[in-house]
Amino acid sequence: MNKVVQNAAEAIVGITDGMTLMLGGFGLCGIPENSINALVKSGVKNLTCISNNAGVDDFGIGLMLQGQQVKKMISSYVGENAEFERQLLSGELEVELLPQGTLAERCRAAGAGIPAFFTPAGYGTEVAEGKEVREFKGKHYIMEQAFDSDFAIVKAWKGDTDGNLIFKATSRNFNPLMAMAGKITIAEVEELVEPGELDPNFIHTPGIFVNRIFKGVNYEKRIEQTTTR
Amino acid sequence: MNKVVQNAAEAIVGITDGMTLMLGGFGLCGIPENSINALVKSGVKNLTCISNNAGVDDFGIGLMLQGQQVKKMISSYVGENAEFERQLLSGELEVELLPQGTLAERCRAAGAGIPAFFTPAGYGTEVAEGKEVREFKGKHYIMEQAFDSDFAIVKAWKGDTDGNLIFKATSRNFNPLMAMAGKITIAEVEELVEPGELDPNFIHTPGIFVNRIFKGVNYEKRIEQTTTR
Amino acid sequence: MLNKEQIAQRIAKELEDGFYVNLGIGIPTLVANYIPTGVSVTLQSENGLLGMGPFPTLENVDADLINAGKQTITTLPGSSFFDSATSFGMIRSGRVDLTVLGAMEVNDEGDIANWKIPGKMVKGMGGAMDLVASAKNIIVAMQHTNRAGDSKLLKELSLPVTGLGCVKKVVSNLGVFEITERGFELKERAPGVSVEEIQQATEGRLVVEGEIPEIVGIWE
Amino acid sequence: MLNKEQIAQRIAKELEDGFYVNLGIGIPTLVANYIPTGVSVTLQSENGLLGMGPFPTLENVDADLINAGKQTITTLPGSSFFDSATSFGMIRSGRVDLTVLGAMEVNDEGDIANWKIPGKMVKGMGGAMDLVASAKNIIVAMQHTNRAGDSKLLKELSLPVTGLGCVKKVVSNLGVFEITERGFELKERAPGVSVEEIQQATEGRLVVEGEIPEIVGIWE
Repeated sequence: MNKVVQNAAEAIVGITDGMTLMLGGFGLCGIPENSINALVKSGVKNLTCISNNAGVDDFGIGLMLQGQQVKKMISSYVGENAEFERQLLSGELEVELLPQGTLAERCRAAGAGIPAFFTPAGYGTEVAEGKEVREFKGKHYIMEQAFDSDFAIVKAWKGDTDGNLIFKATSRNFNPLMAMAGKITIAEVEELVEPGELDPNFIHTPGIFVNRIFKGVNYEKRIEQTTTR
Repeated sequence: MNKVVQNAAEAIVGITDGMTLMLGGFGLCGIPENSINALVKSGVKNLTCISNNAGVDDFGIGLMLQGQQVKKMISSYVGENAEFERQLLSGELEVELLPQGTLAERCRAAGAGIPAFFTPAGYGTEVAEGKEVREFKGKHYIMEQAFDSDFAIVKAWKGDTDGNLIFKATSRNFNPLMAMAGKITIAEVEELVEPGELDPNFIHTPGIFVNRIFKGVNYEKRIEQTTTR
Repeated sequence: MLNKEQIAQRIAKELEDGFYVNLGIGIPTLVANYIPTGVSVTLQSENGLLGMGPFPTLENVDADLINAGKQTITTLPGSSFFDSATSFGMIRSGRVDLTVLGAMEVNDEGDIANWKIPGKMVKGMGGAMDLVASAKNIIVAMQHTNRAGDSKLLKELSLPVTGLGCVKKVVSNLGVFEITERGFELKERAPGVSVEEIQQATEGRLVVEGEIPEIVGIWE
Repeated sequence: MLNKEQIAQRIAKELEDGFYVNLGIGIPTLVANYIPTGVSVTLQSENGLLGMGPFPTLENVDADLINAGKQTITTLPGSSFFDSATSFGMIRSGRVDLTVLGAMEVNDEGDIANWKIPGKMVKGMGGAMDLVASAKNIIVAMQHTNRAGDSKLLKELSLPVTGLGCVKKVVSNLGVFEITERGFELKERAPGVSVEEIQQATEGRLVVEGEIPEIVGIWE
């Protein structure tokens, strides 16, 4: 079975209006740039996007917001995006804000076949509204459920044609968790190699989780805050 | 702060009668041989041991069973150990058998600060007795709780003095999960190196989870079934 | 009647290209020897390996590289190692396409018993309960009757259950059975075994419709 | 009064050898500049790094290596990278010894608000809710009053809460406060700031017992 597709346009085939997508990355670090650009080009609409952040105005998911392709964002932090704030305040965009660890764990749960779990994060806050609260050993927790997404789109450093992935440094972040969680998982990689070229002991995402893989091109890897010594 | 201890005897200081221990390994693969031998020598009694298997009669946790140091085993499979069966049928030993995935996830949950989660494994079986059942999207799940253990004892291939660990091949198994889960985590390693010698991108267990580390000696690495072509 | 190798051979015909497969201990393990040509499958071993290869040569035996049956094995290009939580994450999230298991008993609703004989055998369920609770497609490889000649394809299980309503297909020494709402639907007979013999040996609801062909294309 | 650097400097005195520490954005980040000599701490960045080093030189800037504030950073010997679930696993399971956070408001029961101003600022909580729900030891670094001169150390929060009863200590521009059952216990005054000034600027229950020393040993 061949998992390799030629480019982002081919990878996103089947993503249609109204679907729920997971998109890897933290800030602009480790985002699937090629796939996002292809989604912008495709014009697909009414998406629900699960992603820790919403990009910046002119990069990353921000580009999809510009095209008003996103109906709802599920994120933990969206502070870097003025268009986002405008659409939110005008009511064009729904947003569900979640604790970052809860966001990560709900991805992981989906990929691990765990429908629900308890976490202390958000107890006593707005986040807990409508959620079951339970005490374990004298501490309060809220029940959170696994995410349900149609596609997960991740960016890796290296991948092989069997779908095995390796991430680099902090661009790993949500990527391996989302890779586990999609009904269909798309991985774009900087280097695509043959099976056997990656050390089996150091694979971050085993190929079983990846359905489509392609070699991305022209990575910009924009930096939000270049801080130097 | 120095995490390095000189040997297994020093590593197990503080393990006392009646405690709950997690012991890494699958079968005899990846078990903390040095620490088990030190526990046998120490004569500590009435232990509850969480370990996927119970060793064989004359190796691994089997040695602790010979010394009648174990009050209760929490495992998924104990079929390789005659002394185990004898003690169990005679009532000397308690055993709680759990699905292997549940065992793994209860370790992981402890290390991830998740007090409880739902799993489909064991629904409708003896394993579900006394446990909460809940339906999510038309499927039944049972609630399982994080393990509570005093010490976790794991075996790694390489480790550094900051406690970072790398496991080899299938000797990884339960080790990284238990390493996350112990109130105090002891790691024995085949090679102990200085910080910086392990690639930060390929650490299986970050040092934050490890409290004590030592270079083990004289690994026997007994094989249960040598099968060849 | 099929011998163990033949049961494995018949089950191997269920494999499809691209499948991720978990093979249990015993007859299921033998399935790996009969993967059809042109079909590429990846074997998952729940102790933490995807892409299990053949047994090693003696000089390549590695104590740190075993399968879930504790046998020494090898990897293949494209293999990966992972911890037990990730391994059962794959299983529970339905990424494993086919699971082949042994069983002590199966009933006509697809319930399976294979982990415990009360007062007699206490080995544990290992990964079986996770697999049967989660796998999309479960085939059981088993002898049709026990040593006393009693059917193991039952109306009701006598042994503690491993999982409910999960078995999709049984391949026994007597034939191939799909489990549907109606019970064990006989699909194929082992060569030389009559429908009557199968009826006799099956305690659970058995559905026989039309001509039942003999199993073909194995033990060549 | 303390400036931001001095608040960070005072908090740095709370660091103990071997601590794993998570520093929030803003003043907390500055704490890393004042780690006492002889004290070795490991900085956790919740986006997936343990052992955060200083900012890189310009030629070593790596877009794939940032901290939770999205700043480019470096690693140190002994660093490790991991995914976000593992990162928050560390946090929730209490492996992080000290968390330093900014806050918009804190009340005298240790509740904190720092993620939302309804109708005005919608940025999100990021990792703050996980941190405050889990960390054993949370120190808040903040200005004592807002721009309008109103106290930010309150009886009751006016903003949406981030976490309940979690803040153990506040270091503001005016002093150091331990939060106990009795409220904000004034432990140290900023140099030149009187107890009366602190009382005036604190809306929540303030406990002043005995002579309150000035903060010493900083801004040398």
